Amino acid sequence: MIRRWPYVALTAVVAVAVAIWAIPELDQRAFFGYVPTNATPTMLPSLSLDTRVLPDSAKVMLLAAGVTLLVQVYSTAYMGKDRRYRSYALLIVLFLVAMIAVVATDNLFVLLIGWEVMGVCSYLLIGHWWEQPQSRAGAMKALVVTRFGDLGLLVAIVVIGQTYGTYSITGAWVGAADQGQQHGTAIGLLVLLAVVGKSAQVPLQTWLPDAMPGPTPITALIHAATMVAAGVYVFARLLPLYGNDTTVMTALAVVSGVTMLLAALFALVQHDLKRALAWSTVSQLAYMFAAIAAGAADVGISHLVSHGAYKALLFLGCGVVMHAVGTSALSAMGGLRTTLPATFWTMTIGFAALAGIIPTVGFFTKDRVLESIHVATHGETPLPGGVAWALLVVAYVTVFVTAAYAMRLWMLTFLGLPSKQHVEPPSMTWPLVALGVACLALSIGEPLDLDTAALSTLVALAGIAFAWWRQDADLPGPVQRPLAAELGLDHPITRLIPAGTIGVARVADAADREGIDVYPRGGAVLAGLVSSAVRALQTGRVQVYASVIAVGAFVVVLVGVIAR
Amino acid sequence: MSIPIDWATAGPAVIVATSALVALMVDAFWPRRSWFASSLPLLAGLVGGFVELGRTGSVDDVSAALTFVILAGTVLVLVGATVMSDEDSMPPGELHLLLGSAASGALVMVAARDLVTLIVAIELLALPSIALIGLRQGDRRGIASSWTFFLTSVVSTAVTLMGVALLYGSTGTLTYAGLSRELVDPAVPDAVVAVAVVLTLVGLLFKLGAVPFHAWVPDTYRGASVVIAGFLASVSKAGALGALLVLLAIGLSPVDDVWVPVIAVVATASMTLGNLAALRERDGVGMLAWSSVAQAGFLVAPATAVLTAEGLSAPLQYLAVYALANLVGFTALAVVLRTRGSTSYDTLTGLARSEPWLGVPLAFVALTLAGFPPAVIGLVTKYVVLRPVVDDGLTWLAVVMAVNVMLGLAYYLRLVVVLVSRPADEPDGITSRPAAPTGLATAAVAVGTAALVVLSVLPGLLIDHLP
Amino acid sequence: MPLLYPLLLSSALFGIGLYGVLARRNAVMVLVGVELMLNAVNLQLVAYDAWFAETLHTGQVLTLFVIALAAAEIGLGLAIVMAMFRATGSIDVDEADRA
Amino acid sequence: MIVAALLVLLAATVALMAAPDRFRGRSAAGLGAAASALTFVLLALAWDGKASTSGEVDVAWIDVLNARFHLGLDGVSWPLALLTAFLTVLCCWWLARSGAGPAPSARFVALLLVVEGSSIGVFASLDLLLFFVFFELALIPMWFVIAYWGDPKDQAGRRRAATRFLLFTVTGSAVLLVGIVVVAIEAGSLQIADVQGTHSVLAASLIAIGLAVKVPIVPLHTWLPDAHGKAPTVGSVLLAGVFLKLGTYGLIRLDVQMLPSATAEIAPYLAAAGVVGIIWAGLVCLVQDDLKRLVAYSSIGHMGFVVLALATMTEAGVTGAVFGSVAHGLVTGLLFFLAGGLKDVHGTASLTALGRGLYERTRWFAVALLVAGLATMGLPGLAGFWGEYLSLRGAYEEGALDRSLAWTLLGVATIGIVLATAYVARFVRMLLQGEPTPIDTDRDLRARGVVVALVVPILVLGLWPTLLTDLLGSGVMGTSLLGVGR
Repeated sequence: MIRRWPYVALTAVVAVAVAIWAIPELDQRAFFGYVPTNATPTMLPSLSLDTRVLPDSAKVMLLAAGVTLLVQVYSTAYMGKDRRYRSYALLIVLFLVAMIAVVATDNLFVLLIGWEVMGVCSYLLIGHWWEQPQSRAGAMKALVVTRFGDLGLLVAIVVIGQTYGTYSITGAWVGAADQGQQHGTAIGLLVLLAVVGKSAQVPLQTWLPDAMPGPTPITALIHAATMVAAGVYVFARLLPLYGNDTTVMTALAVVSGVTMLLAALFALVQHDLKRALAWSTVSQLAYMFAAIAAGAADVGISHLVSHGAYKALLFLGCGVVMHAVGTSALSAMGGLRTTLPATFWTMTIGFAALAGIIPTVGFFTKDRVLESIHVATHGETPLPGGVAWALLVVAYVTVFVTAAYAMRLWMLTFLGLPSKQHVEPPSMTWPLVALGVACLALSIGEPLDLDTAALSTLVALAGIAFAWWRQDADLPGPVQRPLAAELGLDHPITRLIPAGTIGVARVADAADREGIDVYPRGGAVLAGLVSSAVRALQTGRVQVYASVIAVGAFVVVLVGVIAR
Repeated sequence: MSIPIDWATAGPAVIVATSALVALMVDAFWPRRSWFASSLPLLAGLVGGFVELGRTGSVDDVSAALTFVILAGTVLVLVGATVMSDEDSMPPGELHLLLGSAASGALVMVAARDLVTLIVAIELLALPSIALIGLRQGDRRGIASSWTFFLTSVVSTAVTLMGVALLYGSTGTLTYAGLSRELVDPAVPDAVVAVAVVLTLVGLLFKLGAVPFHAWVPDTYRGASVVIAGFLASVSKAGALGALLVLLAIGLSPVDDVWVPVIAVVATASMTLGNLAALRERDGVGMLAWSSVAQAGFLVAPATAVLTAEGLSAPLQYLAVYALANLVGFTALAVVLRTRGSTSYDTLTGLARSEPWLGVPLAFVALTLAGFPPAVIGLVTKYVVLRPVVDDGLTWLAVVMAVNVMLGLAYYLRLVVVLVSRPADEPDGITSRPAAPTGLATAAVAVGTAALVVLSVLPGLLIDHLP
Repeated sequence: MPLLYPLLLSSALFGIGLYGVLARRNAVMVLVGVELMLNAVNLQLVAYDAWFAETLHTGQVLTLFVIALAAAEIGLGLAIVMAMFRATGSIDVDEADRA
Repeated sequence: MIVAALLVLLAATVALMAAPDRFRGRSAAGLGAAASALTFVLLALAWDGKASTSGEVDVAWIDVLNARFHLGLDGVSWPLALLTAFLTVLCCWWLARSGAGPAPSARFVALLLVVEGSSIGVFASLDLLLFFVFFELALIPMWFVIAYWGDPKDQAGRRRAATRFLLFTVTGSAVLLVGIVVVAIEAGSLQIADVQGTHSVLAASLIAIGLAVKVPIVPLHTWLPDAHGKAPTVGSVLLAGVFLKLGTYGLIRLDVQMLPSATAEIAPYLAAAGVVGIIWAGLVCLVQDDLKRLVAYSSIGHMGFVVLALATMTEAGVTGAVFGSVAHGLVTGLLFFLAGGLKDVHGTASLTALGRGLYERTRWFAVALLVAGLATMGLPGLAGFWGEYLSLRGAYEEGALDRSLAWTLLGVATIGIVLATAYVARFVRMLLQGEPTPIDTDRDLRARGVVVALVVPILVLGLWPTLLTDLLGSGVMGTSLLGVGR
């Protein structure tokens, strides 16, 4: 039996250290409008351990540390019997460190390192059960797709470094503040590419649902609460470099609008609890981006934190359910209300937060997102008003759909008749309770805009009513089928591009083996032929030799005469 | 009243020729057949040649350097020939006479400053060489080779003579100085001169074994005694190359537009075809024969720039190293032939393991000829011959040379590999082989290899001191 | 007499000689061919010499040398043919090749 | 110091060659490791700061040609020389400890030392002819390493591969020699520092083509996969870790630094060829079955980045080229130790034949392969990243290229990073993951210290790149680098 407490203790130590570091920073001035000083430009790539922790960074750090600690505790039960618990637990710690690096650092390279190390941790943890084919496939897909996105960040850093002559984030802010946002469109779109990959937004959204074969605590931690949300954070962090750029903001608004609605619809039609929650995550991440697009990055971060709490709760609860029933298929569930009471109550809070029901934190933060989009329609932000209006409409529709699928999932999981008895290990329920409390406690002090609140609550209630009306029935076929197939958006990424690439690669390989070698092989054959020809003259017949000399003399004379 | 004789030019040749005659006399009148009794006079003559060279110098530095190479090469051949000293079929007096005569022919060739002398010198080198090849009594292969060399030689000589006659007809003079004066004259008919010049070069290119005048080389080298083949590959070539350089640099300098392309084409063909043919060779002597065809290309290529100082000296530096390496190689093979009865690669397999004093020098020679470290001197001389070619603007020729370095390595390396490989089956007892007087030859191999090694560390010893 | 005549004759001789060397099977006939070639050269040299009428008579000198060389060559050639005959019992050049 | 280092190697080589029976097995490898370690220390001590040429030796050699025995190290060559010595130490260590593959014989170790010494000589040469001599010196020993100690199952194949390697590289170096001759004639000197600034596009092209074979740049690369496929483990390591560096180093020193104006004219072609190589190699890697060939192609891809970097002729680019070379030596060295180790143990490097689930079957191999794979795909935080990053940075700065070309190349090159990710993920998926299929030759890695010794610098350089970039500083494109002290 592997001793598990050292890993929990290690995580706890890191988490406490993060807390001690981050909590005092919560009271600093706001994330934006901060004018840093003392930036030292460097030309050559240099890593520095400088950090720049602002209130929003502190929030995200605390979220990451807290969720990680809870997940680690939870995992002692959930993964306790796993043969590879040690590597699993260590990778979680490594992940936390990388996440903190991304959030806290002032150096773009450290940011990139943390960003990629998170990606690798995600890759390794998705593939934790590498005996299963879908784990391997999901892991590889996650790695390749996110790294494709990461190229955007890489090139963005190249451009930033060249434009502002520094790799310090603060330094770049100063530069952008002093000289205006140079190359804002390019940098913004490149960073957008990166976060679209990392946060699984359209069109790179499909890796996240496929990452679900990983251990559920990992899904809760990495693929819901922290890593995927880091995309939002990083985009916000670098916003001073392109925040005024209409193109970037419009692109972001389009991406987030399309993503939030599509993903919510996909979540509505899933027959698998975990996958539905994964789509829900994609949709909620789009909310955060919508807030940033509307010019309210701090609202986006608030929603990030709140979503981190309730989505971690939901996934961990999902883990308990899966632990109990042995599968994540909704058809196998139902009636768990009585057999898993703690899970039922905490997850109810979680679903309420997801659906945006007062007084959960989800309600408040989502309302602020809606409100900020509404503000953006006044045309005072870089986002064009028309786009903002469209985004607002989509966001409200998504509220409806979100409430509907949250209700549907809740019903299918917990209502109905109990089938058999299950157990909830205490080390799994405590984290749930802690997160449930957090989902309520974080609401304290949140502002409330009554108009928006009323409207959104109405829409959400409509969604809930819709779900209650449909019960477990599917949507009408023409709607259900394409949505269940996720509109075939995965097809290019899983089929066309890999197949095409492999096809081209086979051609290249064949050309490499048989094609390019033509010149050396041809040369060798030619050399062999000439060699035979020259040696064929050596018959030993003297008069042939003398003839060669005579003819040769004639030839060289020709050469001489022609040359003259 | 005295006849003015330029002893600086004629001295070494006269001394060597005289000593060759003495060697014959000694052999004729010595009571018992004695190899060494007849070789010593020739050796003394060669040493005398060195002394004379040191005392008076030669016509110019180039001829002096060539004289040195020829004398030194002949000494090595003389020492190497001792491997045959117990063979009854090889008459020592005749051997030494012919060797000395041929050497003096080569000496005259490099000192010649008019075509009449050159023609005589060519024949003085050629006729004894023919006899040397067929000297071993009752050796049918030797006679066949001798016949091959004879016939090809006389044809090429006749062609050269035709060229000389035409040159004489168009210019009225046969001295190099006169030619260089007359050929500038616009009245001289262009086409005839072109034909004449090229035909004149044929004889020298033939001696060098350059393609397309190479056909005799493989057969003759294989048929002759290995040491004599070494003589043909080094001393004979030294004479021909020297004569070619001097003729081009002095006599034919006004018509370089004729011979530069000819030399370039011949060099290209020699290198390429020689190397390609050598690729399939599985015999030590045969490989060296084809390699000497290819090396002829490397020797003459820089002669395209012979009108520059570097183009004149580069072939000399290459020649010195090439001749030394070849002599070491042929001598070592001669020893192998005596002790093992063959020079095929099968026989040579594992030689560097079983008889390192022969195998390692052979490997080093192969690397020198290939121009590869650790035989740095080979590489440096490759560099040396590339320089004037590039400098002269014939970059394409330089690239051809460079590619031929690659082709050459392919077969030189094969020999090296053969030498160091483990033999398929253990040689069936070296004791059963006839005892042969190989001591001196082996010593010569050792000395020659040592020289190559020293030059590899300090190439300046050679490069800095040749003109 | 125009210079052309001896030159034409010389060319013809050289060609015939070359043919003899390259095509005849009998070694002695081959040697005769060699002799013809050398004498073609001689003829030319003498013709030029007479045409130039120079005092040094370079052409004639070289002619003398060539005659001597030809003699030496033929002597050596015959010796080889003799040796060949002793070794193979034939003076057919192809026999020599196969020796 | 440099001469002392070379003499140490020479002495050890002579000792091993002269008394092959006295040094058998581990004692031969031990002597080799000790000599290389001593060389490493001596070279490390030779450094006296980036402001001057370190350990300079300059004595007359061939006066007529103005060739001098002129050695010295600077920020470009010193790390590469150290890398060479370091990798050779590891190779000898591996020979002693791996317990599979060819037994360490005295001659084998001696040849490795010759390869090491000649490579260090190339890096240290400040004379063109000397450079070339050292450049050629290692070829024949390498031929023997591949042909005699290569794949034990395929005698004809390893011989063929070795000969291909030799003929390709010799052709290249022959062209290089012509280029050197052209330079020497144009500039009238063989001293790199004196020649600097000569404008000869012909020379720059010849040198670039000659070295392109060695690097190798597509389409002159086809010798490399064969050679790696058949070479013994340590042979592959030196071939990839050191030999390829001779090419990139030569391009930096002889083209970019020595003939900057002429190289600028051919830089677009070089850069394009490099990028084509990145993509080409990445694609071919995706469908390779033989792990050693896969790693060989991945090398070509990495070298593509290096070529792109140096072809930009920017400070960032050249720094990146040096960094990429060093990092590639470490990363690909590690990969070849592992791939070769697997081949030594199982007799094959075919992914299908090796089976699946290496995580379970041979954990050390698996984890080390994973780390090496992550490094080879350019994971930030590991050494492989910085070369690629600087290469992209150089391309973004345009340098010797024009903007549209440079940025196109940058974009295409980044695709290569995705391809690298994909092929690494593919071999991880095929080999390390999956339901374990144990086979009876399974045996875990023995020479674990070698792997650790490589992972540590990979990490250190990944997290502390300035360790290396500071050696170069702003002088990397200027004359100060070679001109100091003259």
